[in-house]
Amino acid sequence: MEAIEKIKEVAAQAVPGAKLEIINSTPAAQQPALLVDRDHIYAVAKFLKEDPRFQMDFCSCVTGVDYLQKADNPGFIEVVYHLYSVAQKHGPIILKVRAPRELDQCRVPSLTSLWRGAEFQEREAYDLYGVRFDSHPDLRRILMWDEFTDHPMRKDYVPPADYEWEPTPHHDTLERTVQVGGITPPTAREELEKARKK
Amino acid sequence: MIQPLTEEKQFTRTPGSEGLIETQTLEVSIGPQHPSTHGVFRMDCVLDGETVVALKPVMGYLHRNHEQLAERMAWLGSMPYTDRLDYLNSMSNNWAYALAVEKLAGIKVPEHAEYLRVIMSELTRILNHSCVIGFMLQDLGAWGTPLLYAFRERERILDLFEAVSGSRMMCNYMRFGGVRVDMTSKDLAVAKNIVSRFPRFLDEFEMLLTGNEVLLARMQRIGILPKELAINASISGPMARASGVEYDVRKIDEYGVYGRLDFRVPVGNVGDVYDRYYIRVLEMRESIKILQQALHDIPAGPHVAPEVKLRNFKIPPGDGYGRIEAPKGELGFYLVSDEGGKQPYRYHVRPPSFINLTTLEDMCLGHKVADVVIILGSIDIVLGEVDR
Amino acid sequence: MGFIGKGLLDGMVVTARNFVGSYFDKERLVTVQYPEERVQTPENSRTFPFLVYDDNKNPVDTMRCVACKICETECPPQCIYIVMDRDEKGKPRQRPKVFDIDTSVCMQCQICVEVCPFDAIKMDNDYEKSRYGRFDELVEHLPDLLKSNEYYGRIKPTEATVVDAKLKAEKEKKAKKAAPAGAKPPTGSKS
Amino acid sequence: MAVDEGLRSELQKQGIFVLPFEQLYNWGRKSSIWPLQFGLACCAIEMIASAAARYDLARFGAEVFRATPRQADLMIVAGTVTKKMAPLVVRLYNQMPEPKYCIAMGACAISGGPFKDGYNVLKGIDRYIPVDVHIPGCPPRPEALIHAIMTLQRKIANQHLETENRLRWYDKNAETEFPIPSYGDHDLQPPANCEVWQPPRSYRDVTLDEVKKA
Repeated sequence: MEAIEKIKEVAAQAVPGAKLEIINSTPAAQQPALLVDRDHIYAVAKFLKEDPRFQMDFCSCVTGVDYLQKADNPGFIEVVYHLYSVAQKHGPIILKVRAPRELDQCRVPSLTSLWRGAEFQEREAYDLYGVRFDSHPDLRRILMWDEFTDHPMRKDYVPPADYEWEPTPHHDTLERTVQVGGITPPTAREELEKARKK
Repeated sequence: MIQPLTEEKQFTRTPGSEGLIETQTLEVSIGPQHPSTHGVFRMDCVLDGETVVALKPVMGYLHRNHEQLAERMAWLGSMPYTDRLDYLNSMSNNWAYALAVEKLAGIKVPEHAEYLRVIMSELTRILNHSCVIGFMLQDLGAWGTPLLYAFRERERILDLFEAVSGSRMMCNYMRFGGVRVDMTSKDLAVAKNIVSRFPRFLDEFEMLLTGNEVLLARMQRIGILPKELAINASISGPMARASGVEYDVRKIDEYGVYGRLDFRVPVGNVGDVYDRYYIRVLEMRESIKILQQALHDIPAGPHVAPEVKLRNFKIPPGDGYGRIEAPKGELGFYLVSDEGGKQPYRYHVRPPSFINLTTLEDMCLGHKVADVVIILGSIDIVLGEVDR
Repeated sequence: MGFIGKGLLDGMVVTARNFVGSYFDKERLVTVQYPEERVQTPENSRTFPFLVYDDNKNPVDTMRCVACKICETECPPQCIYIVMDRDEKGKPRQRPKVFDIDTSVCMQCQICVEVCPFDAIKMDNDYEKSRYGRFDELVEHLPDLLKSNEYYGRIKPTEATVVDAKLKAEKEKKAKKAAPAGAKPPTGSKS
Repeated sequence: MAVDEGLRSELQKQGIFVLPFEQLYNWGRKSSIWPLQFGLACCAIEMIASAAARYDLARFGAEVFRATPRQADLMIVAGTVTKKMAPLVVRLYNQMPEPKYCIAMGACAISGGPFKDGYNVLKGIDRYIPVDVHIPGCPPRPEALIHAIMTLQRKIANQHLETENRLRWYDKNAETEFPIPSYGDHDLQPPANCEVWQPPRSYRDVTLDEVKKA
C-alpha cells in the first residue's frame, strides 16, 4: 500500500476542497493518520472505499477521543476511523475528524451509510462522548439508559456522588467523602489533611 | 349451564388485508434475564405470530466502564482488567493489549515468549470454541449434555492455566515484552498431553453432533449472513469466515510467530448457523495443529524482554492500534498516550462480539422466535466484551 | 449421512461410552467430592495477599513490610490501605501501623506481589472465605494478614526457596557493607 | 427441647431419629436449594463450572437451576451489577417466593469490586437487597461457591420458625418486597435503600499493641 503522503495527494485530487493533514502516531507504531475536515469526511471516505487502488471495504474500529482545552488550542472531540481492506488485504488507513467540544456544535457526518459496521460504534461514541452523527439511521444511547443525560467518557464528566463508605479509600474518593459528608476512617482523614497542607 | 356469549362479547371476524383474521404484532422482550441470552443481553422482538418482523438488540447491562477506569491507572494496571473483557478467554485479551502497548512503545518480544503466547492463545481458542458449541447446543434444547462434555475438557485446560499463571480464569499472564512466568518442562508436558488427547474428545463431540438430524434441521439455512453484508458490517472472526470471507488477522498481520506456523483458514460457503458451528470445529482442529508445531519448535530463551520496567513504564506521546485474531474475531486496542505517558490518555477496545451483533436483526428477520435464540448463540457473544 | 435415527444412536453410543468408561477410565470419572476430597491446587495458585514475617516469636518486629506504599499505589482496584507507624516524636518506624486489604474488592491480580521490592507480600491459596457479613469479616486487618515464612514455604515451596536464598544473599551483602563502615546503622534503602 | 441429647444419640444408633419438627423442616429446606439461573458476568461461568461434572453441585441438592424466579429459592448474584441492571435484579428478587436467600458471588457483587469507581457500577448489591452470604474472590473458585452453599445451609439449619431469629416469611411485619430504584438523569434514584443498606458507623483502627496481644 502507498505511503500516507501519496494517499493524501490522491485523496486531495479526488475530493477537491478537502482539507487534509497528516497526523503522526507514536514513533514506534508507524500508523500516521489523515485528518479530514468535517465537510469532506464523507466524500474522502467514499473515495477510499470505492477507489480500486484502496478498496477500504472493512471499517474496523470507530471511536471518539476527548482532547481537553490546552493553552494553545481550544480542545476538541476527535472521531477516529480505522479502515482495512478485506479484498486487497491491506491497511490500515486511519481517518480522523474533529468537532468542537460544545454539545450543540459537536456534530460530524455519519459514515454508517458507507459501512454498516460503523452503526453501533457511532452510537457508542454518541453515548459516551456526545458526538452527534448527522444522518445516522438510529442515533440513540446504546450503553447507558435512555434517561441518562451526561456523556460519561468526556474528560470533564463528574461521576455521581453515590459514595458512602469504603474501608480503603484513596485519592478522589477520599476527597468526595469529605464533600458528601460520609464517614471516613480517622487515619484516612489525617492523611488527607496532611496531603492538603503539602 | 353455559350461557351463550352476548352480542358484545362475541368475537367478530373482521377480514384483514388477505381475508384472514386480523392479527396484531406482539412485542416480546427477550432478556436481560434469560437463560439463552448468554448473560444480560436483551432483544426487543416484534413478532407476527411466531415470525420475527423486527428486532432491536439492547445492551449496556454489563457496561462496567472498563475504558474509563483504564484511563485512570498505569499501563500495567489495565492488564488484569483485560482478563475480564471476554472472560472465557483471558489469555488472548492479554495478548491483544500487550501487543498494542508493545507497538506503541516499540518493544521487541523474545522468541521464547512469543511461542508461549501462541500456545496459550491457541489453547484459549480451543476452550472458547468448545464451550461456545456447548452453549449453542444448550440453546437448541440439548439441555446440559454437550455443555457438560465441553466443560469437562475446559477443566483440563484450566488446570494447566492455573499451574502456569496461578488463576483458572483471570490469568493476568502476559506482560509488556513477554509473559509473567515461564512454563516449566512439567507444564509443557501437560500441554502436550492435552493436545494429544483433545482430538479424541473432538471426534466424540462430532459423533454426537455433526450430522445429527435434529441439529441439521434446526441449524441449516437458518440465519444466513451474505458475504457482502458480512464485510460491510465489519463482521470478523469465525462468523465472517463462515460467510465465506477469507480473512484471518493471524495470516494478514502475521503477528507473533504465526508467520512461521503452518495452518489453514477454514472458510464456509453458506453462512448459516450450521456453517458457523462447523467452522468452529474445524478451527479447533487447526489450533491443535498449531499447538503441536509450537510445542515442538519452542526455543529456549528469556520469557520476558529484560529491558521492560514493571513500574514507571512510560510511552512517548502519540497513538496506535494493535489487533489480534481473538477466538471471537478481531480484537483491537486503540491507545493514545499523552505527555508524561504514565497512563493511557485514551484506551479503546474494539470488541469483536459487539460489532458482530450489528447484523443480528438482518439474520433474524423472517425466522421463527425459537431460531432467534440459536442465531444469537451462533454469533458467540460474551457480554463482558459487548458492553465493556 | 445414514439411516433415520442414526444421530440418536450415535448420541446413545457417546453417552454409553462415557458412562461405562467412567468405571474403567480415570479421565472420564471427573467429579471431585469437594468437602471430603479436594483438587490439589498447583503451587502457583493464588487467592488473596498476606504479609510475611520471619520470626514466629515476634511477628510484629520481624515482618518484612516497611510500609513503603508501593503496593498501595500500584494496586489496580485500590484495595490496600496503609498507614506508616511512627514513634512518639513522629519519626517513621518503617513498618505499617494499619495495613488493610479489602478482600471484597481485591481482584487477585498479584500485581502487589510483583512490585514489592522486599518480598513482604505474597499470595495465599486459601479459597474458603465465604462469610455472612461484609465489612467486619471481609476487610482483613494487620493481625489477620500476618503469616509466617514457614507457612509461605509450605504453600509455595519452590518460590519460597528462591526468595529465601535471595534474601539471605542480600543480608550477607549488607552485613559485609556495614562491617567496614562501622557504627552506621543500616538504612532501609528503596530499590 | 424435650428429648435429651444423650438419649437421642442412643436412639440414633438404633436407627431411630428423634427430631424436633423445626429441624426436619430445615433439613428439607437446606437440602433442596434451587438457585435462579441468572448469570451476570465472569462469575457466572464459574457458577456453571461448579454445576458441571467436575464439581457437581447436585451433591448438595442445588443443581436445579431454574430459569424463572418464581421457582427459585436462592439468587446467586454472580457478577458485576451495573446501575442499568440493578432495578432488574431487585425486581427478580421481589418475584422469588419466600423464604428466599441471596449469595453475593465475587468481588463485583459484594462491593463493585475492581470496577467500583465506575459511573455505571453499583457498589454492591446489598445496597438494595439483603445478602446472606458473601464470597470474596474475582472470580471465586467453584469450590468457594460450594463452600458458600454449605455456609448457607448452615444458616438455614439454624433458623427458627418462632423465636426472634425466625424467618422473614413468618414475621408478619417484615418487608418482603423491596423498592425498585428508577433510572435518573445522572444516577439511580434512590442511590441506596436505607432500610437494607447500613454501612458501619465506626471504624476499627488497629494498632500494633492489639496485634501484639493477638
